[in-house]
Amino acid sequence: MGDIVEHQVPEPLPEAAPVPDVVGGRRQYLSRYVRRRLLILVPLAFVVTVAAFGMTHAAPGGPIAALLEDHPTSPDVIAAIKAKYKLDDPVSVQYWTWISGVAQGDFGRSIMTNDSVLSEITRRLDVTIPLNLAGIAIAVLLGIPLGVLAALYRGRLLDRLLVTVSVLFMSTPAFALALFALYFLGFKAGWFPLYGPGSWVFGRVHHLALPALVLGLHGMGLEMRLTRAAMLEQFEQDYIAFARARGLGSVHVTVRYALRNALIPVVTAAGLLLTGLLTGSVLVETVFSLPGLGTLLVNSVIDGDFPMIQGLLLFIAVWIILINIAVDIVYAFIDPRVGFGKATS
Amino acid sequence: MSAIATASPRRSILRRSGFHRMPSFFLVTSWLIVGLVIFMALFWRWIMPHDPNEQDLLNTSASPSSEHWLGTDQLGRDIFSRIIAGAPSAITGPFIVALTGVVLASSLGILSGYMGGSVDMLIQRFVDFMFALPGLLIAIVIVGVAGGGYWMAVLVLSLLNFAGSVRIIRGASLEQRALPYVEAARTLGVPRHRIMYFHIWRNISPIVFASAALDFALALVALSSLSYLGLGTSPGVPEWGRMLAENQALLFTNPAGVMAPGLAIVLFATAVTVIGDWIYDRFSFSGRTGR
Amino acid sequence: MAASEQLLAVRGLRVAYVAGAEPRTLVDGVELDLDRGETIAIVGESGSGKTLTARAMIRLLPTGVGVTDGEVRLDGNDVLSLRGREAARLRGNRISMIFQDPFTMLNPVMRCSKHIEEVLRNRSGPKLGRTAAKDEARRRLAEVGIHDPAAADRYPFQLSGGMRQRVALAAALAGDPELLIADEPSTALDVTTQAEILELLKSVQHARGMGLIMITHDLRVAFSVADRVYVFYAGSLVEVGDADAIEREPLHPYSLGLLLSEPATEFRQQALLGVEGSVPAPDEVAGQCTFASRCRWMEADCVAARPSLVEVEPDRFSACLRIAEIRGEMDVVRHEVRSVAEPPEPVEHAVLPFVSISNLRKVFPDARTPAIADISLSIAEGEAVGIVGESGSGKTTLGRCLVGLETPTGGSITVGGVDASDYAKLSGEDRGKLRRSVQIVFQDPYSTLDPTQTVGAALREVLRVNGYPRDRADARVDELLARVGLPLGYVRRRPAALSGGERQRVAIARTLAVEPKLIVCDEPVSALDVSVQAQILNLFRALREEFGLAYLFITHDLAVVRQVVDRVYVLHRGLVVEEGPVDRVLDRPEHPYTERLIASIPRSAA
Amino acid sequence: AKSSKAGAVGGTLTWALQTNPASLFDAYYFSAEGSTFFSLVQDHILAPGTFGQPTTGEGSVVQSWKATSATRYVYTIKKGIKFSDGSTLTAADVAFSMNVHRDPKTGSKMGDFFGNVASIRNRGNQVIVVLKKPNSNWQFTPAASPGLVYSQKDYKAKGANFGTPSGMPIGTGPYKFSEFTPNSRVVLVRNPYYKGKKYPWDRIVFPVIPDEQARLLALQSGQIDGTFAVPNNNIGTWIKIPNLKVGTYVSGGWRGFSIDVEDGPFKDVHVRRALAYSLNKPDINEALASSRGVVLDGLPPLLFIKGLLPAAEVNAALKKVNKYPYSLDDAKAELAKSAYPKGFTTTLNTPNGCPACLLLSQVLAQGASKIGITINLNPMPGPQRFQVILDHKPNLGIQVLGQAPDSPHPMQYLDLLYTSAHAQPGYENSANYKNATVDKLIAQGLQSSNLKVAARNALKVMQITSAQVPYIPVFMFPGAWAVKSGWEFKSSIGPFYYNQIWLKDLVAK
Ligand SMILES: Nc1ncnc2c1ncn2[C@@H]1O[C@H](COP(=O)(O)OP(=O)(O)OP(=O)(O)O)[C@@H](O)[C@H]1O
Ligand SMILES: Nc1ncnc2c1ncn2[C@@H]1O[C@H](COP(=O)(O)OP(=O)(O)OP(=O)(O)O)[C@@H](O)[C@H]1O
Ligand SMILES: [Mg+2]
Ligand SMILES: [Mg+2]
Repeated sequence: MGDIVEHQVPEPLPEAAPVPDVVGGRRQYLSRYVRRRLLILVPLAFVVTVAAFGMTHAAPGGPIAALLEDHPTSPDVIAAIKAKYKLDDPVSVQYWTWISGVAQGDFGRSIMTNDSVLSEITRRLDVTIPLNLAGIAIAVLLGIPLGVLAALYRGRLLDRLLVTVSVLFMSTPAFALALFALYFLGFKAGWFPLYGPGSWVFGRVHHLALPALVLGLHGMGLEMRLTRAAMLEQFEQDYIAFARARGLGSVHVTVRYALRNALIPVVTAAGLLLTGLLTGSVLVETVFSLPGLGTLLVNSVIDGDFPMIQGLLLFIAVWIILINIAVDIVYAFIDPRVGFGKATS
Repeated sequence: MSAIATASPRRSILRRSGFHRMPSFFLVTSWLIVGLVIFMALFWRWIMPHDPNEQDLLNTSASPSSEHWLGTDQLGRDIFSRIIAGAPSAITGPFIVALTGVVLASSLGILSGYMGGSVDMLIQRFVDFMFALPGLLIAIVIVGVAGGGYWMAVLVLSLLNFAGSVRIIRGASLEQRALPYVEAARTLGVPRHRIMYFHIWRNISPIVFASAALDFALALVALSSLSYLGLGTSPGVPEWGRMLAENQALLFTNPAGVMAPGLAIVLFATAVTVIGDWIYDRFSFSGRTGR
Repeated sequence: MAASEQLLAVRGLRVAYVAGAEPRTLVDGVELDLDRGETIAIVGESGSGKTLTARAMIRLLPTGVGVTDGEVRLDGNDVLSLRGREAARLRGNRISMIFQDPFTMLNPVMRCSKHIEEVLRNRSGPKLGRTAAKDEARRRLAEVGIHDPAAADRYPFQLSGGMRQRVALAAALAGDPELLIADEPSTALDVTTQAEILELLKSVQHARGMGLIMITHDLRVAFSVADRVYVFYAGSLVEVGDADAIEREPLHPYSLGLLLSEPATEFRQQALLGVEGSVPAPDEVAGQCTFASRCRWMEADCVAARPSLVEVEPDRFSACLRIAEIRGEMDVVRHEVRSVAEPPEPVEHAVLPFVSISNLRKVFPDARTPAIADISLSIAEGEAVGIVGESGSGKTTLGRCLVGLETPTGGSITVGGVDASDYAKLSGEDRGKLRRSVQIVFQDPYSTLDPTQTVGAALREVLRVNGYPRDRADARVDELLARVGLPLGYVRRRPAALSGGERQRVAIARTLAVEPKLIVCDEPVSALDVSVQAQILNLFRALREEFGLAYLFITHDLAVVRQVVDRVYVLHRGLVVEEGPVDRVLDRPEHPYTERLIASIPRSAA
Repeated sequence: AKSSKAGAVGGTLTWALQTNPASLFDAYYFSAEGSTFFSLVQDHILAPGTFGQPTTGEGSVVQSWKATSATRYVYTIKKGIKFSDGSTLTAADVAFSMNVHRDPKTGSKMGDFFGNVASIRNRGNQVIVVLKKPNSNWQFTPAASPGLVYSQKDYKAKGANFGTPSGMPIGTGPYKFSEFTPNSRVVLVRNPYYKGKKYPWDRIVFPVIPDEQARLLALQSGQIDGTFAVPNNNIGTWIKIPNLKVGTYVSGGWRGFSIDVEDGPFKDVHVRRALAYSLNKPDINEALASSRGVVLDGLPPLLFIKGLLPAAEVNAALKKVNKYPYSLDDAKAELAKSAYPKGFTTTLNTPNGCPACLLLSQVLAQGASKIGITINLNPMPGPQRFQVILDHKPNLGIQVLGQAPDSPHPMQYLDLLYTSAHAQPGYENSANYKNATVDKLIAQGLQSSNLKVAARNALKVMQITSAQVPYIPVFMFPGAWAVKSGWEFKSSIGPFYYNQIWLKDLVAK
């Protein structure tokens, strides 16, 4: 082994312009990039809030009717409520009051619950965040291996089966999947509790397991399809063949070469998935009676609780953008080429 | 010369090739499902056994029988007929969403990919922005707050759900733009709009259609989700999503009545997606990966 | 290691595509022998089955492709019957392979040295520790001439093509194989780097006493590297023999054609001899001589049965039935064609050249160095000007600036009195005028046409947008097709139904449709088979004669440039380092860079 | 979480809610469902009996009360009642508990209960309420939802957070709040200072389970012990399901339609009658409520009258009420008499989130379609639909209504729906019905301290309006409860159970 016979080696010509080392350039690139993406937040917040404001105020109904909930009323009562929530001010004034509050971290108070919007939102994060994270974890942990498997068995029965199953999960409305799981796994099998978020760590894990599974399966389809497509693309690559030609084992080639490179698009998709799951969790939370952001949003929408709707929309938009930024940063870590003219988007 | 074939490679070839010769069960089934739904959408008036709106208040939540193949719902209406009568709305809304998606996403995506520069920047930022707005979520908010039901939902989904397609189409257009045939067209004086919306469009159209098929399926699912929250079609309209939501109450008395609309949605959406994939594989001129 | 011991024997190898509805034969009846320490070359045009043959030997056929017959023995052991894991053990340790494209061969997200370390750690025997593997990897990199320790820690995208090919070679050799298959290892590289890599391969092979199979489409490369040459055509072997013997006298009409199509480096040929037609699919020519359809000596016998390889002379095999009869004729043809043409007459320069470029500069955004630093040149009407230089020297950029596909950063371009420095700023009329006087033909024939458009539609579109009367368009399309030597029936064909050469002809017809005065030809033949390349070069010559066209002919192939142009500019890092009549520059280079370019043209070892 | 132990006496009772409690302060969360747990934490000023009659028994903080004049009520507070923090209840707390709803700064949803109140003051251990004008409905108010008694000190201390998870109110009832997780659950534990009867459960959990199926499955599997949230459009199904016990009770609430008598085709009384004939009320009662409801020919439901008048008198009066038994022929005949013999097209706004309203609307639309009237259903968010009613625009036309009683006064629905003064924005006379005689009868009924007068007048109003058909009451929907099998509710549960300590009627085994 390793006995290299001395021989005359033709030296390479000097490199025209060696590409500099990774560290400085990339870091600079990333921070510039993140800053640029963060800048979107300002116009985004403006547009989202103005749109939300315009919509909630232009819409008939609104909080008054919701507040009264069909109970007997009179103009006096209505006037009192309007005064309390300053609903008689011109919309622009209301907006200004609200947005300057937001700038100071005060998102106002919910009309329905009289509680601070911010505390309502933060209170629900300990359901929605674990739910979404668990959902994405399941989607990724199931989707990627299954996608790899499908790609390895390309064109064969297993592949078509897996692809069809993934499409099935994508095509099943989240709420239907949730009801299905609730009925069969929760009720018939009795493995999971049927409602609520549970308390303490174990209870929460137990209660969130089924909804997270539903979310995960719903998202798995996308992740699996993408992984499969990316893996197939990888399998065509020269470097895969070259790795095999060097005698590297098929597991090594599949994991360290194909999967490693396939991860680049797959991670981007995971970011998308988080956005998608947020929507999915609205429905799943409703079915599983979970006090998360989703049920909060649905309730506020039904009640016309617009301080809450505005706060939530702003929160969600910011959340999604931050996720996208985070994904792009992860992306930069798994793709060493980022920052050298290979654009991310 | 000796030509002794060794056994093992042959076996592996057979194993490998076996499936390719088999007609794709899933694809054929998908075409059948889509064909069936289109058939139902066109001829529902003539093929349904009952008036889908005819109520029988004394025979509600009935189990399947020879009279009512899928039983009846809470107002005693024939679920089988309602499934058939639901076909048009299962196609119309998603079709509009997918079509608007195709039109908007390909105009913007190709423009962005081909023109580059500040136009690209602008469209990209716009798409980033749209991405921060999850379509279904916004639809829930808008339809919930402003009302408007099904058509508002269709409108919102149409306008919000194409951002993903723009990115895909932009990427594909970027690839095409760098190809010599596009550059040749430029130097030969072919007008820009023709390069973009004739040459590039035709070459990326499998991608467009595949993503439109996916949009269609996702819109179907999204609209049914809205119906579940009571934000879709008008009550009583035989629409699968709404039926699924309404018929939930039949879970114990007529489970078939709950499953049927759910299955209709799932199978139709799946079939459309499978066909979209097939279009992509079959007609893609260059082998790129889909989403 | 005994030098004469047989290492590899391939017998009756048959490879087919079996995934489709009907199996397609891709390689048919290949026989190969390789001794330890020997170098053989497999030569053939694109699609002739070289790669598949090699991949069958190393058990790496693509999905859907399988060996249907034959055997491969390494050291007497059957390779084809090995199971997955055993086959993997064979690879890397006993046989290894490197591929054509250094830009795609390395894992883009893995540091260079890692490619070597993982093979080192994967070998059977005592496991190497992490640091030991690292040190060993350094030594292996040094073996292939990379001494800079920093390079080992770079990612592939941070290295040049040549460096990457070296890293790949080191990785392929990390398992100390007895046999290395090099699949066109230099084709994607610059001429200068190409020579380096070939040199390196030779020396490594020699030092290790390893068997080497060199796959190439370039006879010159084969002759320069190999002891023995195997000539492939349409999936089967047509000739086998010692390299120098074949170079001296090929014993198959196809080998002859291949040799003759190769433009001469030393002189300008009277006419380039291509082989008419294009390569058929193996199944089309089953049961007959594969070359029969393109062979001028074809007779009924040739298509009656597949002729087998016959030993014509000691150690010389040919699959030509009639070789004994036609040997003399072939000899005549060989000498006839190689006659030297007159040096081109210098083109009269008018007071104002047709194109004049002065102090052109182009810096791409975010680029560290300018693609074009400072280039001035002029082209007279009807003059063919060549641009040569290694990859990245700015050739393409120059051509693209001229046709307005790039906007220069500085300097000026004047075409026929119109300032063409920035097409975007031109009036519609001027732009139209420029479009009709300057056109471009691209390198890649496979994407130069819109795949969705028929040939007729593509040509008609060009005519229409340039205001050609609609009613005469069809006639004009026929005229154009005839001019570039395509049958009229091709109007309804789509690009997918055309061969590479045919596509390039359509692309040329398309430029002719606007009756340009100058065509920028950006490596128009480098993606084509040699036999077809000659046809296209002849077409260029003929068109110039007929229409008085001027060319800006971009190529990295000095042999090609000599055949087509009058004057040549040598580019190096965005600068013109030498300029002059083509024969003068190539025969008596003045600049050291030009000298090096010329020196790196492959020459037979003899 | 410890659902396995649920229901064991001395353990935890798990009782599902359907809607998320917006707040634990009833000024911001005014609903029957909320009252089911408010009433276990806070005593009412007066305790309602089964049919809402005010009493001073368990659940009341009042020793005695009397009306010293038609407009002046005096309540004497019981001694020694303690809040769950140990502080003693005072008359000031009681006065405060009512005044807080009157304070515009509170923005209470229950402000309307106090519209006729001139002042509420406390003196010694007495609270004195002075009305602006006589109104016999007032007597029920301290026993209704706004009668919950809060601690003034507690309210001041918790400030803006009163009612939120960080400001759970205290009360004098048998239990106190121990946890409030919005959208998730409310948890009660025993009030250590409560002196009254002890109920078997140490802890009561109210999980919020909005999804009907989830609630049903949870009940079937024993993860919850019971619920009042049996969807009233689906009682029939629940009754048929094994492993649980479903019972119904008289709710006093009604469902039906209002028809704007000033709007387009609906101005024509024949059109309104035709619509009334086209509705098959008994079948609706069967389909939606397994016939557990009571078909209505007029408002109010007779429940609020029967106890006050002799049966013979009621029956005699009812003979003069126009009834519209289901008959498509009669419906067509009526329509033929109208200006629209061929029918017309109109829109009916249906509030999303009210499945019963949706079903009822579909039945109306289907019946109407058979006589040539096309009714397009226009789904709307519930609040938006309610706003249409409050604003009396843009398209009042037919509206689907459903109301539950706040008091047993015979006039309460009639005042809300028939008074001319209420046929304007801000009020709920969505039929825009105006009739001077009716106005007079209603006013008289409300002002007289004798409820018999109110009952008689109500019957008269029923007779007059039945010919005019401004409203089509369909049925008095049943209330329902569901408990796990083996459990039971005593029959005494009635329309105002939620304002009582309903635990006393729950029989657990
Ligand atoms: N994966 C595959 N599936 C089907 N056909 C294939 C596949 N790979 C190669 N072929 C076909 O096999 C024939 C021989 O291919 P091969 O790659 O061996 O040619 P080659 O001589 O190496 O050509 P080149 O010089 O272009 O590399 C070609 O006609 C090609 O189209
Ligand atoms: N669109 C572009 N953007 C950025 N850099 C470019 C672009 N096109 C070319 N370059 C750079 O400009 C330099 C000159 O490139 P050019 O393509 O002109 O070289 P070339 O001589 O044609 O090389 P080759 O022989 O490889 O075709 C190279 O360093 C290349 O990387
Ligand atoms: Mg090859
Ligand atoms: Mg180039």
